[in-house]
Amino acid sequence: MTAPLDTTEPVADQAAGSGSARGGTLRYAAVKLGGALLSIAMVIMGTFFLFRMLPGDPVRALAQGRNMTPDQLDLERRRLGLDKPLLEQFADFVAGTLRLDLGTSYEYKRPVLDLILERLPATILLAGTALVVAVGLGVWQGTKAGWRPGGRFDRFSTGTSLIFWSVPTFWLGLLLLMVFGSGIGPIPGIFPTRGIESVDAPDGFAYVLDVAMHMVLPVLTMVGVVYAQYLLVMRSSLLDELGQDYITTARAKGLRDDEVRRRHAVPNALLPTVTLVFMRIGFVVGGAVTVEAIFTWPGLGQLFYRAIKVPDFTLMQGTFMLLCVSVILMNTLADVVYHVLDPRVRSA
Amino acid sequence: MTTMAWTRRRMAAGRFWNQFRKQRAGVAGLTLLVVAAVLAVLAPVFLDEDVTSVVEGTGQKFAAPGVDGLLGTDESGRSILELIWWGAGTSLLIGFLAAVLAMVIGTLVGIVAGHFRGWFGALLMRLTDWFLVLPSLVTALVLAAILGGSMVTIIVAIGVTAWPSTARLIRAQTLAVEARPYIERSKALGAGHWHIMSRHVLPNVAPLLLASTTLEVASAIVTESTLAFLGVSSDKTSWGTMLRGSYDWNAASNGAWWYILIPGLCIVAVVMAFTLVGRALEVVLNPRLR
Amino acid sequence: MSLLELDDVSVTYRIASGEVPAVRGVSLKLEAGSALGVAGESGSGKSTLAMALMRLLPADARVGGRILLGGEDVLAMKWGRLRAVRWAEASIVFQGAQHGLNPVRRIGDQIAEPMLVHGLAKPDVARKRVAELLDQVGLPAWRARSYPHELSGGQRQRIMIAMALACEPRLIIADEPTTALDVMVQAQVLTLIKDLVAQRGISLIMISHDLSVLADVCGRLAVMYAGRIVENGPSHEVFRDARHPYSKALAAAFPTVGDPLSRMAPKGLGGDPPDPMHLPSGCAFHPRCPIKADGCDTLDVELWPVGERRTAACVHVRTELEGS
Amino acid sequence: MTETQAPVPAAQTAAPTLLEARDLHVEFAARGRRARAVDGVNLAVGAGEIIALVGESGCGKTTLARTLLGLERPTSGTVLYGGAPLAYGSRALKTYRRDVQLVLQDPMGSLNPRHTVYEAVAEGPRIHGLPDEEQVVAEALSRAGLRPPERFFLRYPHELSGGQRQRVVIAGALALNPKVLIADEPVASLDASVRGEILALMLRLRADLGLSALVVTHDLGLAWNIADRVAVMYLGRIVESGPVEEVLTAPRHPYTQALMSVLPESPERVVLTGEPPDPTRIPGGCRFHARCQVLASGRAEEAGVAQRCRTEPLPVLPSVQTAQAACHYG
Amino acid sequence: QEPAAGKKVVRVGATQAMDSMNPFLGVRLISTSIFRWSFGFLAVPDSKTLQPSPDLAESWTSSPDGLTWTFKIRQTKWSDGKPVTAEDAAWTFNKIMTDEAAKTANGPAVENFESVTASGQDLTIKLKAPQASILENPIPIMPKHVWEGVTDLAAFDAEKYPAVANGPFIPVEHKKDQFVKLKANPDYWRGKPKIDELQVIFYDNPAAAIVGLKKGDIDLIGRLAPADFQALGGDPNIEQWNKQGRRAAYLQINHGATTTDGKPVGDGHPALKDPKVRTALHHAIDKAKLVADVQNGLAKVADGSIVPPMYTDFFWEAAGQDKISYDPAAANKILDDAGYKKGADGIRTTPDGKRKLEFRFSIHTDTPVEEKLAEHLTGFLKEIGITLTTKRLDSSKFTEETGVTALFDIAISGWSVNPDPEEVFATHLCSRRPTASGEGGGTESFFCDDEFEKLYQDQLKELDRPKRAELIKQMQKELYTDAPVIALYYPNDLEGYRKDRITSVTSIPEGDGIIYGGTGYWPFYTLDAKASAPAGEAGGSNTGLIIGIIAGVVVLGGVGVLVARRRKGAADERE
Ligand SMILES: Nc1ncnc2c1ncn2[C@@H]1O[C@H](COP(=O)(O)OP(=O)(O)OP(=O)(O)O)[C@@H](O)[C@H]1O
Ligand SMILES: Nc1ncnc2c1ncn2[C@@H]1O[C@H](COP(=O)(O)OP(=O)(O)OP(=O)(O)O)[C@@H](O)[C@H]1O
Ligand SMILES: [Mg+2]
Ligand SMILES: [Mg+2]
Repeated sequence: MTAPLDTTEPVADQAAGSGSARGGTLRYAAVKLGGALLSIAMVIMGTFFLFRMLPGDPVRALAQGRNMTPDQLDLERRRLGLDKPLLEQFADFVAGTLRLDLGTSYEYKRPVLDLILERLPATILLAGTALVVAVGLGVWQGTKAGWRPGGRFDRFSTGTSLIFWSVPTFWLGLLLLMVFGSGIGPIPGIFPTRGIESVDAPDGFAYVLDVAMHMVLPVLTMVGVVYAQYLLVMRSSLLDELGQDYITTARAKGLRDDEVRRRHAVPNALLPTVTLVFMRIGFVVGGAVTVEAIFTWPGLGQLFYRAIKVPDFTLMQGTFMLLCVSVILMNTLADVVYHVLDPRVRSA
Repeated sequence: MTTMAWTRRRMAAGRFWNQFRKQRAGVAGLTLLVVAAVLAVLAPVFLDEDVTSVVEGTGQKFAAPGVDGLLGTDESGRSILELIWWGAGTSLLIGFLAAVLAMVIGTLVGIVAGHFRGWFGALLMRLTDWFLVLPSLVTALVLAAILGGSMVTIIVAIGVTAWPSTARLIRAQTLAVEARPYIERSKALGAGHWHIMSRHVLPNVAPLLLASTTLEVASAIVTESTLAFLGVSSDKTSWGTMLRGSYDWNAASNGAWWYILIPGLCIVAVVMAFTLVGRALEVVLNPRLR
Repeated sequence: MSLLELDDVSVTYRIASGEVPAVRGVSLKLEAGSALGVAGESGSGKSTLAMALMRLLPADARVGGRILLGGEDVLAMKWGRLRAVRWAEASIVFQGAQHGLNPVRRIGDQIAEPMLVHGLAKPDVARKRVAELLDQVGLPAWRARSYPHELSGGQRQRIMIAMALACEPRLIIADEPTTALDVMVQAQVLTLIKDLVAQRGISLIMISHDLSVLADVCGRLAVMYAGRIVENGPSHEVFRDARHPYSKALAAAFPTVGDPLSRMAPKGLGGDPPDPMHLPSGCAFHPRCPIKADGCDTLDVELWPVGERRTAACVHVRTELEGS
Repeated sequence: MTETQAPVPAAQTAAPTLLEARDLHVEFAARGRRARAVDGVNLAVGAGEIIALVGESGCGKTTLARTLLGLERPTSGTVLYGGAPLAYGSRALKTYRRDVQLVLQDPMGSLNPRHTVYEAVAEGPRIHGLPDEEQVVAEALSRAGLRPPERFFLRYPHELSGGQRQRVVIAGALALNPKVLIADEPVASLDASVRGEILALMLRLRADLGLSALVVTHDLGLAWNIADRVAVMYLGRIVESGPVEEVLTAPRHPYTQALMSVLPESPERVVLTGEPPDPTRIPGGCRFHARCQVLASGRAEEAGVAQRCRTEPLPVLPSVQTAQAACHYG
Repeated sequence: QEPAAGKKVVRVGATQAMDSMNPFLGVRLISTSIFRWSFGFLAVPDSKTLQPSPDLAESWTSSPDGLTWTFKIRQTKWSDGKPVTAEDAAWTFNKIMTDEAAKTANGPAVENFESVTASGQDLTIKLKAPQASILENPIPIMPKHVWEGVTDLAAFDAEKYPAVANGPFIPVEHKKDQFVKLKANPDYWRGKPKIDELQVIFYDNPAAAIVGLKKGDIDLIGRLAPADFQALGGDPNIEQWNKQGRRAAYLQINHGATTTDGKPVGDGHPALKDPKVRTALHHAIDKAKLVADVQNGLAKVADGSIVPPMYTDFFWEAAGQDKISYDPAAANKILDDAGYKKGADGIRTTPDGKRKLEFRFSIHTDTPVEEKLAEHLTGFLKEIGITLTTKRLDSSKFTEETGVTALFDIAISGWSVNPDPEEVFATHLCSRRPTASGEGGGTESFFCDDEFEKLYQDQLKELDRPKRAELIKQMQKELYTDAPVIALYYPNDLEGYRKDRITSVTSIPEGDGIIYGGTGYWPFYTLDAKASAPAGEAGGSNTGLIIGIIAGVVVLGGVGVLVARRRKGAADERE
């Protein structure tokens, strides 16, 4: 060979390269977390002022139409710190929030945080299951649809998902409840219509089955509404990937079609879908509010729904804040996960 | 010269239409939309507000289709058909106005944030990101609950929670457009900010905007009905408030399936139509998806 | 028997607005161990031809004629056989190396993949072979762990070449391996390809629109215009003394620095490239031809021999032929 | 790194200097580092002169061109137009940009796909509020060789061939009646066959309108084809410059020699080691020394300059017409 | 899913969830009901007459001036075995009198207490002023020994099970937002209830609750909306319980709101100050249509005032000349005569021509019945040339605007009346109007009428029940004719239960009374039900079977899909 190519590649560079990639992720995560904290700060601030814009006197809201003496009102007002100047109230609010003291619910007369923590597991169970099922279904169908765009399966699955996508969540929930909960015609109403478990819930495995039965309808409702977007994203990102030259390279290498799909197209197409899963957590949360209200699911959504009905403003405020914060954190996680998964972004 | 330009524009529109026509689903959606919109606009010609009046309601309560009016009646004996027809305007209007509101805010913020790359753009983007992560239904619910239920509030609540995704999209597009060499060329010709934003960026994002607005209308209509279900609705009869009524008056247990199914199916159909049109537009306007 | 023989190969894309005849009746021969350059304007069908050789065209393309690789018709092969032939017997380096590599998989895995797929090596052997291949294209072995985006364009192009060599095929097709590369890097890659051909006896089809580059690497040159070969012959002869006016124009586009003739006198070819859906009648080149004769717009040109082992598709050639 | 500037001999320009870069530096922040994209450049474009700026990818050619247009602000140094330093106020820039125009590499990208040819060409006159827009546009188009212009008015870029698009871009620049044209790789993305046409157009414009031009390219053949003078750039600095005939027939700088050697007609190819240079890490001494084939082959050692090559920085070349190179060896 | 075999379990559906298990805090109907089932009160309404009868207080005496009451507390036991003494009652009342947090649920009930003392089983309550309704005291008596250790009552959730109680049922489990389980108290002083277990199951979604009742997930559900009630029709296993209710629905009219010092407040429409306009309004309302449309006929048209007919003692109805019946023509005539002329648009203006008769109608957000009412009223008033626009307010805002700031013209109102109607009359006293500083006193009408005040004071002192009833009827007449409120109808008590499970139930009052949500524990104490079937026959195994089948289908389907995909694998090639 006449030209020695690259034989003197600096080894130090390699170390620096991989080192900086790892450090890069950490730094990236730190930056993102910083951004998230800023967003959370904005949520806290926004919440405070949003709920201060409320019509009416919060104390009277607390009284809820019951008769209270002026003394009682005064006392409540002092207890809630509403007699202080706005700025001081804000400072108290921030300090309280940072101490995780979200105030006391008007309705339940208990710390909002306790109420939230009690109901968090149920929501995580419901939304988590729904998310997993929806993602699984969406990705599977999206992959099949995108692999043969315009084919029978594509038209069928895209069409179906779009129909579900257009259905208001509550409507779907109510229909499911009517059809599979109470039973119509030959369809027996085998599924429970409310709650997370039976009153006389058995123990052990039977308990798990009992909860599973209770989850069927709410999960179906949530899945029906959200899976379309995973399908569509998976489909289009697969289409994108299929247009890439590396797919042709893979085929030129003599890979079978299913190998091309499994080893190249799908993993790459999954990346944007994965991000979307986290990004759209907010959507799932919105769905949870409706679904939990319909199926009396003892979760955060139900709590929030009830808070709105009452209206119980501290509870609304606390739940709203928590929902926002969790969505923000999920988004941050999405950014970081994407960063870890995709080597391109990792070192950019 | 100008007539020529018009001819050209018409031809371009024709080309666009020819491409759109090939999207069968999109055409189906568009047909449905046109029919729905025409019916909604014509509603006041054939009906008047009295169809929503419970005092005038003459029919039997929860009459099955065929007995009293074509599609049955509701809990006050009002004709579902007439209510649907009358309420179409409200539903479409809320969906449309909310989407337009979202689009206007989103476009403004998106273009400005994409154009001014400095701290100002960064700040705007932070704000957008912040709004973007807020769970929109929850936020809309809180907003509507705080502002009180009227048509304007509902529109504002939906619009204000829906703009960030548009802003994101538009900003990304703006950045892409601004990275194109013709922007550099324009600058080299002496163009200022306004010129670049209005003559280059806006026209280039416009098609995308059209598609995304269409999709936005769809989701706004769904959101309106969901808000109505969760208890915040405008004071006008819309499909969402009808569904709410069917829920409140337990149409299901009373066997009045028409009261639940018909408004729901109308929503699904119109939303689906918007979605199909939006997707078709996307495909036509964004060849990458073809 | 030649390694590769194309017999009246044509490719037509069917698109919404009609049919695009991208390749129209190309016949070629490639002897084992030799290098063929294919030149031509953008859109003249070079890449299409290359892809057709390995049946990699999209479903909407129709291929006609015969493509014999080692005597076997590629177009008639069963899927299993085709997969076995791909890469093991003929590999391809695509136009635009940036996208030819999977962006989220490590280079080493991608180079090893064809060996594993064709069952030519066990994973550990393959890993060793990857190091060898990287060395051959002048990259250190640790690069196997890099991701494509961590490499420069030139390095990626070399990775593609290493990959093409992985299964030791008899034929390598290189589609514009140097376009979009910087002058200096281009030189590196060309040197590499030249050495490989010279030292290993691998047959090469190299595609480019730069005649000078092809003349440097390949023994023979085929010039395409509007889906047809318009001139074919030993590369230096074609480059120095092109017989078809289009080849001439291509050759002249790259001036010889230091040649006073081309100083302050850029030479170009006027007119627009042909639209493959509405090809001009007769000789497709006639609207741009500086030496257009009567009848060029009706006469169907074909490749006429010009001297030894050379052909060109121009009436003037035929006239000369008839004259002599 | 302290660099001394060589005493600038009075520029013996044949034509008066129109546009000049004086000790220009442009830096970018790139991944936490500073990239010195342009690192001390003196260059003068005389009236009616065509200068080719050549160099490999990433050496700072485009940055220099953009800085000359005021699209990028220099970190230090000045751009002078007609002897006066360039002002960066938006109004001043606007006036300046009537006189100095830019033509970009990728004609498809430089045209807004939603604007017709007419709108594309009329954009400049509109921004500057020129009268008789239609006439100006028609004239510019026909000067750029798109005749009859009316036939092209209402076409969209995608309906044109690459060569025609580049002509439209050039027409857009011409519509403002500029004095200087800066062309950044004007033919790189064009088919070999149309390349000559565009280059011929540039020569014709110089002849007809007396236009000066700075043509950025990595193609030495292009310089030979149309330029009066050539400046070879390496890693943000001009390392050799002078009349085309002198520089390209007898290159003095090893880098220029290497560039020349990769031309197909050159007997022996010098392939430089290493990857393209990185403007965030400019080596000390002669900035080319790490890749210098003269140093690598030991000839510099023989000449006894090897040590200087590695440690002693070279002065920035002045903007003169005569041939000059920045090399310890030559 | 099914309760253990052989036990009598009754499951009650509720469309509310517990706000708090702490009786000092919980105010929702469901909460107070559960407290009524688990704790003793001084007295309970008799199941037949609704007159106070002994509960935890075996007997009582009052001093002649009516200011000192002595109760003898029954000798019985808390569920943890400790004896119940007057100390418990005294502690409970004193706690509420002294601790602000303890006032949350029942503060007003002790407002009139001067002091409460105990000695042995004797409880002495001294009042500030005579109060006939003291025997209706709504405060459950709590076990002192359990509760005195609680320092911060406001933050105490009382979620300790089994709870220490002494009522017929003892709470043994509470899953938040899901259910409350109560076991029969074997040591209850009246004797153990007939059923073994009472479960309260919460539903957010009334439709789901109806489905639940039809499916047999629950056995009884009360407080049904008319539509939900009607949905139960036709099911042979379900008894539809449709009886007179304890509620009155009425309109509150801003007839010139004032504060306690007599200064006008708010922005009520001036025309409403005119009693003629109010009467005209009354004439214009077709109450029968409201009953038919809004309540689906399941209510009684109100020709009286705020006491529903269920309370036969106190109920008053207008008759003869006094009776204002639906007569739009009469209404129009009254208005025409009074000079409220119709404009070109058909809308009347005040006699001075300054203002149109355009009234606002304030209702609560998200209440379908009120929404429907509003729609009707708008239609009715249109007939007499009055425009009505609906204004929706959340409950806190509503209370503020209709009870303090008086920013309303007409507002919806309603009240669930206790066997002793004193409190509902108190809401129309002068003293209940807001103070000058804008603090609310809980008025339901801004009413302030000397005659009414006098009658009220008289009935307070009148311990003779028939005489007191007469006074109370007069007060109703006062309200009827002056029309600061216009009663619309008395909604029926609508409930449903499964006949196949619940074998007997006694309502309160017996016969045509209320089951769920009535005062006192009678219905649930007397409830009898079928024992649940032995295990294995129904429920559990059934569910198991279904799950098994589903699982089988899913697995089979999965395998099928896999096989199909494998098969297709080979064909999955393409150009
Ligand atoms: N998938 C396709 N569908 C339809 N037409 C196509 C397709 N691919 C290529 N073509 C058309 O076929 C003709 C030949 O294209 P091809 O890519 O082979 O040209 P090329 O000579 O490789 O050009 P270049 O030098 O630009 O790479 C062109 O007119 C092109 O537009
Ligand atoms: N905006 C910028 N921010 C950071 N770095 C930049 C920027 N623009 C250019 N650079 C860097 O400056 C150096 C010179 O870039 P420039 O585009 O001027 O090179 P060039 O000679 O035009 O190269 P090419 O031939 O590839 O166009 C490169 O290393 C580039 O990465
Ligand atoms: Mg090609
Ligand atoms: Mg450049």
